[in-house]
Amino acid sequence: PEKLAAFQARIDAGEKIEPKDWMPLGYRKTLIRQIGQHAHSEIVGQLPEGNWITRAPTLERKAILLAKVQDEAGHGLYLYCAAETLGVTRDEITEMLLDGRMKYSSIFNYPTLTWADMGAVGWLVDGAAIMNQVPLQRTSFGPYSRAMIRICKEESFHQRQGYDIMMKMANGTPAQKKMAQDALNRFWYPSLMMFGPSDKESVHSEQSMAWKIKMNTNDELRQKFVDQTVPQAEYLGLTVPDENLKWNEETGHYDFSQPDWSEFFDVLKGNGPCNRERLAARNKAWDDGKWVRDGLLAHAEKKAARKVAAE
Amino acid sequence: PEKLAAFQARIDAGEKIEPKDWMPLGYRKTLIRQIGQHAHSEIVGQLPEGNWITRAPTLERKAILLAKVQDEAGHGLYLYCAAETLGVTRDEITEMLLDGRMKYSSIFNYPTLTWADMGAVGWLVDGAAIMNQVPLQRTSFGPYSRAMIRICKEESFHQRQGYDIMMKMANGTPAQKKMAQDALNRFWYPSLMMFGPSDKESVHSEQSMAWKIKMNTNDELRQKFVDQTVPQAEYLGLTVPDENLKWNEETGHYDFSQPDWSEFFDVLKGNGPCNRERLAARNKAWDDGKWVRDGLLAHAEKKAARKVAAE
Amino acid sequence: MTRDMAFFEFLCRMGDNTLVLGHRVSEWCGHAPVLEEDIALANTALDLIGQTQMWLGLAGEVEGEGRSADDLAMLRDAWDFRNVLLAEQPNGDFGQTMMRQYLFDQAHVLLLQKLAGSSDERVAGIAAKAVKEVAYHVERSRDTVIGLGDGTSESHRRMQAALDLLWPYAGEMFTDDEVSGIMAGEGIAPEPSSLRAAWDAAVQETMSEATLVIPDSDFAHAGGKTGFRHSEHLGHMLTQMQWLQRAYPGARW
Amino acid sequence: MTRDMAFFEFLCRMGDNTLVLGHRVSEWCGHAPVLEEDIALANTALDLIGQTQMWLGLAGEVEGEGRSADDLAMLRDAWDFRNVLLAEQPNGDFGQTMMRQYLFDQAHVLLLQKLAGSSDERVAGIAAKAVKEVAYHVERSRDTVIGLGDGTSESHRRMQAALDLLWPYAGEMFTDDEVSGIMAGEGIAPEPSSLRAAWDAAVQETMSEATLVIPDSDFAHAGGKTGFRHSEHLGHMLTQMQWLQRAYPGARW
Repeated sequence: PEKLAAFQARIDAGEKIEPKDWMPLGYRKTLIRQIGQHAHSEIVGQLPEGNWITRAPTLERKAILLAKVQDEAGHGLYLYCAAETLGVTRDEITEMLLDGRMKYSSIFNYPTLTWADMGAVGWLVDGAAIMNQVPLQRTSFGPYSRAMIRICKEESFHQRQGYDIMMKMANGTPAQKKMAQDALNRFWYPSLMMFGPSDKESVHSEQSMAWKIKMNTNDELRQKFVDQTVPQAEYLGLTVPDENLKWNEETGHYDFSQPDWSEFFDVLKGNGPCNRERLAARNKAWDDGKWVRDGLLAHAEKKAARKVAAE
Repeated sequence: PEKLAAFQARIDAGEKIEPKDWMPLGYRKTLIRQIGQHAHSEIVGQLPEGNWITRAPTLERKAILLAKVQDEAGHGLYLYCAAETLGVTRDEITEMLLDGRMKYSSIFNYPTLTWADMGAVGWLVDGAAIMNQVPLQRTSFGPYSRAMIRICKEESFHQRQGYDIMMKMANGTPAQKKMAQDALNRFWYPSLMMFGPSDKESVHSEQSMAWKIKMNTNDELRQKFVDQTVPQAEYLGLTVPDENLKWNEETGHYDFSQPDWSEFFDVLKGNGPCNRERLAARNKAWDDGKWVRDGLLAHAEKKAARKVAAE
Repeated sequence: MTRDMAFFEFLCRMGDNTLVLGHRVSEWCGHAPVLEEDIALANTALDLIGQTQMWLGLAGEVEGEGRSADDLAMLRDAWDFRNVLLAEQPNGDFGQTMMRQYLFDQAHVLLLQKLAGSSDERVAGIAAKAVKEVAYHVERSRDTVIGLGDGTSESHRRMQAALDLLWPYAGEMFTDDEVSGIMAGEGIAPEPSSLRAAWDAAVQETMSEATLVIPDSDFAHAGGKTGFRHSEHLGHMLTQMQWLQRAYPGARW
Repeated sequence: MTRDMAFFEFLCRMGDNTLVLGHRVSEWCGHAPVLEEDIALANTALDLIGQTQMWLGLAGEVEGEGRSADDLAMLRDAWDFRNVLLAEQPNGDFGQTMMRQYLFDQAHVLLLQKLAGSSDERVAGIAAKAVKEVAYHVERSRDTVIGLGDGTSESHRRMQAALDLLWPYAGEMFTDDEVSGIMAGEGIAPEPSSLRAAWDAAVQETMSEATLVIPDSDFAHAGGKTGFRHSEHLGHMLTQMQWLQRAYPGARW
């Protein structure tokens, strides 16, 4: 309890906790879960966008999309490294993803159906992700905080690229404009869900906030996202699919409809439109890749042995 | 030797040999090889056309192509049945196809690259096949002869459909006409190869002709095919890719260039453009289907056993 | 929504189901586990494509904007398709293909039996022709599901996996909405929900003969027949299906 | 054949190789055996697509009919593609992909080194930029081929199978023809056959380190770089690659 108090004092003083420092078991576990989920989200998040790489409309768009998906894999890598400093290996948490013990962001269980979805994912999904992640640059755990700083920089670049795609579509042919509107219709509510259920129903929130693992409440961030995104949609000439959406002079915020939380819990349970495909794709990659990992490892060992023998 | 003479006499008299009749071992073996190869050709022949079923340009064309490929599978079935009357099971000769002991027509080792190839395959490949097959309706082995009668009827229908596709293409847009010409360029020589090497180099021919398993020489049939096909190409407004092609008043036939026989032997050896893909596709179908065949067999046995138990 | 708009939607649902499922089945051509299956699958695909010509042909007629069945099949993008998600699911192994086929055929035959008595003569005519074909499809797919479910332990395992996988896609065939309400009101087509009990009974019987267990969940994916949210599979299918018409616009084939 | 026609053909060969191989590599996105490979493959694809923009951009310039790199990539049908057959071969397993990559990279780097001294400045400029990227590609693909060839017995078996499978597609990279003759005559590009010895030596060394045996046959498939006869795989690739441009002609993205 003394240690705990000292630990909390460090956090309150704005100090960073580093991997070799003492930390409470709950802090460590919560961080592993949170960083792991975030890493898995980057990895699974490659799939919905990867789905359009082979159909990108121009060479430049194809290159941009490839670079983006590559960045996401890179983010996964930083985050797995951050998680590893907490004493869990990449293979261990990967297996937890693959057998369903660990989650990834539910947004990636929605399909990408048109090219405009590449815009909507960048604009809305990355936009919501950034909203979640910017405060985490100030999180108490050093490696996580540093990873977030690096990631946020790239993410905001991705978001601008996504918005640029939407802009092209919204100002394009009638079919393109329809595609853009359709993408917004499909991704709006799932994006709102990315901030998690309302604070009243959210578990663990208080402790995580005290530990500066969580920096804002879900509802705060969601409101911020809506306030930021609605004018962007207007600028694009697109309609947010919410009849109740309107500016509230009194609060200085937009009033908006909550997403369908029963859908959210369905998706969490595994019943999202693509849960099965996403996990199947990652499991297949892992299983099919076993001989490669084994082969490269065996070669590295042979090489090391030969080197020792030669010395 | 007496039996042999009597057997030959029956053939010379135009009688049909039936499965239960005595026949020389060589006759049986040659027939199994020939019917088996023919059956395999129908089966493998589904693949190049099957390649375009999912890309057929209209619903009607898709239906026609499906029906055609279905007919080919049906022809395979008749022919396997005819082979079975000679004492070899379908599974046995299928395995000989799959491990390379038995061949199929080399023409199916060429790829189908545009929709016009669906026309060229029907017009040229089926055309050459019919040229080979029509005389075989009079072959000495009863089941084979009867199978050929049925098959020839359907094949000539397919050939007309193929020619109809070519006609549409040749009279279509410039791109379509170019496609048609390109298909003719690629399929002309491989079609000429379908009759086999020149008679001088062809093995077993004499005995097979005496047994009425082979009815005409390769060169006769090839000439007949050229004579029939060249005017059809002219009618389509397409150019046969042979600078030496010209009508010979004296012989009453077209003079034409021989195909590149070294290519023919390359393809026979397994080096055709698609040998590997075709055999791999059939092997995969067979291997992937094992559990299905086993499952259905097990069910049939259970059902039979239950029936016996109930009686 | 006007009657004609609903009628057009309904006809697209019919025709897109047969088009998309027919396409999937045709992917098997030359690759089936046994020759008789190759023939049977090609035959099923052929029937479904034939039915597509009729349904989408009538859809174009009802729409009245001069679109032919081919135009509707080849020139709409994914969002305009109205097939149920079940129809666009990938083939998987042969067991998955036959399970998808049976679940669909069983609903299809029940629907077509009702449609044969439609107040719209054209619908009744198409249904009367199609129901004969589909009665054969369901007989065959049912037999195969039973044979493989009650076959070896491996075939049983695979069929149970196929059923578990596809079950959440079955429910969409029986949901009612504004379109189906208008159709039912006009006597053109029954409410899908009205077919559920007969389907449940038939499927229950088949699965029990097949020694397979129907999953305990009634969760049902949606978004196909309204077009709101297809799966990613449909778009990939269209790149193939529509290639020539897209690459050579206006050409005649 | 005029010089410009040959030049255009040559540039299409360069750009179609990188386009088609880049497309194949990009198919791995999100599916590689290990995260570092996902990143490396995406990086290779990215480089190849970047090179495509330069080669096909110059091709359009040389052709002088106003076609952009995108027009050439997205609006030609299979027969107009000039990539070698090796580039369009399917990915297969990871070993097959890396073997294809190594056989290609090794020839690519030798060619680009020569092209950096091309008599055409624009060609020399593109090559100078690309050769740095490709030097890294070949280093990586070579290491992977060696690592997996000299890894476990399974990885060895798979790599030998990949080499046996792909070997007959290597020879096409070194055949001379009218186009290459004109290019060599103009000092724009070397005769492909002139690169063979260096390639053979490098490949021999790599395979021997990888404990793999080069097949004894010198049979070589042809028809890709002349466009006479591609494989069936290319057409399927184009249905995806060109889908949006075909479905929405004239739209800007």
